[in-house]
Amino acid sequence: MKRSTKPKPKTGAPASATLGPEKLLRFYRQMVKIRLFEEQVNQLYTSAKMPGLAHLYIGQEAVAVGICEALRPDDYITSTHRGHGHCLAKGASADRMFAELLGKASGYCRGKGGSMHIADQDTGNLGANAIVGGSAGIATGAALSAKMRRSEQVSVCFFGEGALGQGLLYESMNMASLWKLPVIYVCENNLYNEYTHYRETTAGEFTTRAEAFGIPSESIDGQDIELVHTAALRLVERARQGKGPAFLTCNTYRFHGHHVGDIDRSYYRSKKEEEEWKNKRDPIELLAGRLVARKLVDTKALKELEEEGRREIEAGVAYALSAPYPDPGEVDQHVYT
Amino acid sequence: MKRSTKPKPKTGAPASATLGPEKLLRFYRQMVKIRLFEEQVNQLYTSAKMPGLAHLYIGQEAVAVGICEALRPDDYITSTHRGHGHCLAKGASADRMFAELLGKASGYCRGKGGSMHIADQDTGNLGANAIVGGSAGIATGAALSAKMRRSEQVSVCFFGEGALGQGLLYESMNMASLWKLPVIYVCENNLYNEYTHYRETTAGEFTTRAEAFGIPSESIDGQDIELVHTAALRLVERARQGKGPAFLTCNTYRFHGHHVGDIDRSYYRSKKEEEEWKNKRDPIELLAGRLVARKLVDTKALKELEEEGRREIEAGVAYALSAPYPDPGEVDQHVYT
Amino acid sequence: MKARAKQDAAPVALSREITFAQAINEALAEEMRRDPRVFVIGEDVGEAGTPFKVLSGLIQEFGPERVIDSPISEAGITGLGVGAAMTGMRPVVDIMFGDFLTLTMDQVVNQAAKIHYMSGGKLKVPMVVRTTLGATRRSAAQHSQSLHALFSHVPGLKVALPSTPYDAKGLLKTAVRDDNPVIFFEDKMMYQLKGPVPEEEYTIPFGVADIKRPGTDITIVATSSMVQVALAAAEKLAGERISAEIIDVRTTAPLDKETLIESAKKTGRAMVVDEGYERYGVTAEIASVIADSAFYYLDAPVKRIGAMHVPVPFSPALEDLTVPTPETVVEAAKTLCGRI
Amino acid sequence: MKARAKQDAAPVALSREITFAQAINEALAEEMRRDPRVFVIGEDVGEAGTPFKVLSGLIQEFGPERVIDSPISEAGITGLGVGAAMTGMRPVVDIMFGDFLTLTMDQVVNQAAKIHYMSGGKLKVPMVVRTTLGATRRSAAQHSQSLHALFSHVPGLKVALPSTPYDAKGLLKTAVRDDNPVIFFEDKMMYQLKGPVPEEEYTIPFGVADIKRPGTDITIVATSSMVQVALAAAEKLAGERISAEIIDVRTTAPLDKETLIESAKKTGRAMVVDEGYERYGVTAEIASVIADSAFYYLDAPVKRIGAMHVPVPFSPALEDLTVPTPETVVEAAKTLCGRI
Ligand SMILES: Cc1ncc(C[n+]2csc(CCOP(=O)(O)OP(=O)(O)O)c2C)c(N)n1
Ligand SMILES: Cc1ncc(C[n+]2csc(CCOP(=O)(O)OP(=O)(O)O)c2C)c(N)n1
Ligand SMILES: [Mg+2]
Ligand SMILES: [Mg+2]
Repeated sequence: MKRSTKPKPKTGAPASATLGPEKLLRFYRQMVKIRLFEEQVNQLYTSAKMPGLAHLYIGQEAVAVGICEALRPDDYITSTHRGHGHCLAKGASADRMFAELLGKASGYCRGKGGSMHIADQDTGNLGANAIVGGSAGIATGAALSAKMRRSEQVSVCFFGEGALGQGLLYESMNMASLWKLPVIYVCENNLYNEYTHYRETTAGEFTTRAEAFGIPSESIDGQDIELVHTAALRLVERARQGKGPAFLTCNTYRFHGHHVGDIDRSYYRSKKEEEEWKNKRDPIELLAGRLVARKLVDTKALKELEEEGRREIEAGVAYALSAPYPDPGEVDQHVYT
Repeated sequence: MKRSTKPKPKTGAPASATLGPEKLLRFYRQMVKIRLFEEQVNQLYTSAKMPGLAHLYIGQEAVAVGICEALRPDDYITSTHRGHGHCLAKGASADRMFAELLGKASGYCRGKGGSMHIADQDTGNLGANAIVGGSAGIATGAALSAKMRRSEQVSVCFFGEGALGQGLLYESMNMASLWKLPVIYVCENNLYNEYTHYRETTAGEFTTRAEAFGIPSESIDGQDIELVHTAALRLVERARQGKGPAFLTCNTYRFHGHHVGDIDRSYYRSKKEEEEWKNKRDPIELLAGRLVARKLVDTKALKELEEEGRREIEAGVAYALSAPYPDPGEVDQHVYT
Repeated sequence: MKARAKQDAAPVALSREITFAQAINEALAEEMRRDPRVFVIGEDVGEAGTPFKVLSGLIQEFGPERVIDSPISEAGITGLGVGAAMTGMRPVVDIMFGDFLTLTMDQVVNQAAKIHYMSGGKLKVPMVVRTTLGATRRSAAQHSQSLHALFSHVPGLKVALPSTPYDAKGLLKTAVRDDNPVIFFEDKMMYQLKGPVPEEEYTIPFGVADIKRPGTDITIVATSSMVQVALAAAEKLAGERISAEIIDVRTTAPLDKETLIESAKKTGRAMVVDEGYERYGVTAEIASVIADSAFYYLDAPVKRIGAMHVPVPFSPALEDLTVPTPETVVEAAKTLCGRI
Repeated sequence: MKARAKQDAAPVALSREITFAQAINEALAEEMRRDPRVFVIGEDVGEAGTPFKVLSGLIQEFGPERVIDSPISEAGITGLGVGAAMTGMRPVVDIMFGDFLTLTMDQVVNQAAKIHYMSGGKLKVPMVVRTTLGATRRSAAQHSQSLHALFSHVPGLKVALPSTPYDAKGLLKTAVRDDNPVIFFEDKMMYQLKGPVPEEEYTIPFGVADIKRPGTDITIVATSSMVQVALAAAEKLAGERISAEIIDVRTTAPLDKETLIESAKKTGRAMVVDEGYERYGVTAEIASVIADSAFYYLDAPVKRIGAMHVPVPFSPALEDLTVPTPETVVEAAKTLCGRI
């Protein structure tokens, strides 16, 4: 495919923007909301109120928020089994997400998708995917579509480092590079593919995986939301200008188990490692520390923001718990349009 | 998988060996045999004696011969739809190959495989594969097996540059690198994926595709058999010593069409390009020129070698033409062991 | 080789005859003219117009932006198709040989087929996967399969199998307009088959079987090129005073059960002919549907004829034994009618 | 949720009871001890012993050389398995969820299944792909499918579906010793099911159905956990004086047609229960085989019960409606026996 016309840039913040206090406070609120949402999910699980399992995003909040805050509402994302953070960060509301997680009719997918398939077309979330790497083609196809429609939308493909094992990712990156598609591949390296350290499953260096297809690739601290956001602004803008795809590795950590039921983790990672990340590398604490140090806000105000978030989450879960299940007659609806 | 014991080297010529006259003459004979075999295949096609189609290896002979001459008889190769050259180079005999191409019972696969599936276990050929890239896993698995059995066998995966589009190749290379498997990925870049130039389908640089997995990668002139063979000796030896996989791009050209029926090629490549390769970059002519220049042989002797080859091919095709078809009762044999 | 009988008279009086390949080409060209969201992606679909030359001329009319030559990445292009379909485009993904569908299964079965349902009806995947089926081309085991049963099994997918140029055009246009993923199988041995196709616009609805030849003694349900085989068989059977009704299901999913069942009830004898593997294949479902609903009307068990349960052999001496032919259909029909 | 009835008495008097998961584990451990060529490869099969903990302890006994933790590369590990199998090893490839088989289809369908045939009987692929099936675990559409029909359709593959710990162990040992590729499906909801398994070595041949409960009024053919569902149904039916014969096919490929047909001839009524999608699924083949060969003995059409034709929904309120249960089987059986 050859492309002649280059869409000219129209929107998007300049990549060099320094992040103002409102923006940072918004990041804080968003990250806290994700954290509280996930803690609530864990509680729903332990109190046997949630069917099935869920994969918590706690510890990785700076990635979803830092990236999604650089996107337009009509930009696309694709997400993963660990997708609640992406979904909230892109603008979905907690109540309908909880409803989905509980299999209720007012959930984003009428209870049919559940945790691993939450999608919200209105906020550009094309869906979580329970096939590791399974959305690489979808995100790239959305970028192809944006380019063909000249809509200047950008597409972000979130995935864990485990997805580097899936051939589809390489097939997709090749085409994204060939056709200069506006897609950003965001690899969240939280060190583990389920219960196996990525070093045992991943040869070579992360950055070279995309460079092999001529795609510029960076690896950054995924716990530092300012860093993540600044990189995202730059890469998104670049993509929007028709300059092609990028690959961004965000180094991060999941504070909880692979899923809510993964309690005994000692055989694959040490308590010490977990503690170090939790104590020294919590993205929310890091930002809070900076906000206070820069005197943009005091701890009391932060506490209030947190309480605000808590109220939203509590209202959301209450809504979901009392929401009705889908009617049995829905079971064979939506198989075909 | 962790490996503790490293097999110690036992066999294989040292990589620095200068290629003696016998070896070069043998190369010549092998390349000529492939050339004549393929010309015969073309003739069988045009005279409607061969069922189906075939993909000729003419022009690429230095790759198969240069590589296979660096292998032990019990080393493995996997091959492609363009596989006659690999098969002959690894030691199969022309008569039973012709028989296979004609669907006869005495063919290597009792006529069941045909051109695109010729396999010869006795010479370590695990089979041509009609799925582009489809043998990447098989070759890598054979290397895993060799390592597990401590057999010091090496496995060579031949494929065209079109196979760089297939995700399986990357999944396989990742594991080969992680587990230091004795496999050499030989990418024969003949410029075209069927009727499309590789530049339109292949982003970035070839060498980086393997380097992304920590696999050493080289790109060489595939028309120069001395170069190919020397590189092969080195990489094969390295693999045999347990030092892991390698990736070798051999830049080459198919002189004929994608398959025997691809006659009108002007819409995808110029006559001029074809002529230049045929006239200036014919691997057989290049070697012949050197042999004569180095006074290792005269043109008359070369002519005799060619005649010898021709007799073998003619006997082979005669054998195959008069060989019987498989009995109808064979049709449902070999579905299961 | 499978017999390629000339097709039966089409529903309306038609003078123009074109090939199956031309019918496909026309359908795509018309849909691409009608709807700018429709585009084609696949290997060698551009200048080459596919190895079967089915898409010749499209790139000249629609340019490389809408006729996209892709790398050899079946999973990748299908995945891109899914993403593009979800976001406002209507991709037609070209998978050269149906055998390569094996590489696309995750994107087709786990993604395309399920996204509408998993999203509670919000997202949709209006994508067509055009591909081929059929043996007897001396292409051996990895280029000869008829894998439509695999897709007919999966909820969320539609599966179309045209048997004539007329049906090919009408069904493909419907496929492109359908908001669901459609797997569209073309028998590569039928591309040169000629038949009447009107100049005027028409579409053929999915889930409506077509009685290609009416009859009274036996119902022969067939798919794709096996419809042609069945028609050839019917001609021979007529010579033996057996009147066979030939029904082309046209789409296995959705399946027009009613037409099949009614015919079987009428004739009291039914056969199903399909080029996919017989075991756990399309013939099993269709035979079961008939055996279930026409049970009290049947004079004999429903007979199934599919491909032999073997990877397709290369040797012509063997390959021709593996697929149904007019002769095998005639034999079976006569046995079913108590004539042997 | 599917009922998990206790399994029927095993053929010999046995005191020891172990779980289905333990039976799988034992089978692999024994085969790995017996034959140094057997090895396991898959995601999280090592220290984690798989997410289902089915392989716990194997890495301790056999080390990381024979219990290989792999990247998340289903196609890749299957491909490596094929290559290793062709060259003297006997790999057991672990595909965590049967849904991910979609990623392995090319290696399984185009390579593993065909290599023996394409090579004229010279090469062989003694590989086992162990995987799971089954819904009702609230895992939604991409972690709940029962895709065994897809593989049963393909010549060159064998497909095993154990329904008890006893069968799981015996069939898996046979699978490992088989020189052909075998797809081995374990219902993940059955892993904790307990049943008698002797200490002594035994294997169970492929292609031999097992009458899990003899009966006289109706034949119920079932697969995998649906055997447990059918047994629970049989118990309830007995209370209504309907004597159901429960037959477990144990392998869909090869299929023991004779046992099914004989039973159907005896009872005159047959049902097939399977957790795969009903349409174009395993029930269609089995029903067709019975309807064909027992035609003149049947008092009613063969009844099929498979999964509902929908991607598996997440919501418990919906998911439970999609799979056969003892209640739905009882209802159908009563209808078939004219009791409703
Ligand atoms: C194709 C596929 N293989 C295996 C799995 C099972 N699985 C679910 S999550 C996971 C690990 C994913 O690791 P990573 O991509 O790093 O994401 P993380 O869980 O760390 O966020 C695996 C193997 C799956 N869902 N899909
Ligand atoms: C998976 C798959 N996709 C498509 C094809 C059809 N096909 C056969 S050969 C070929 C081109 C292969 O190009 P390359 O790998 O460069 O090998 P070459 O023919 O140049 O030797 C294609 C697309 C195939 N056989 N397998
Ligand atoms: Mg991870
Ligand atoms: Mg090439």
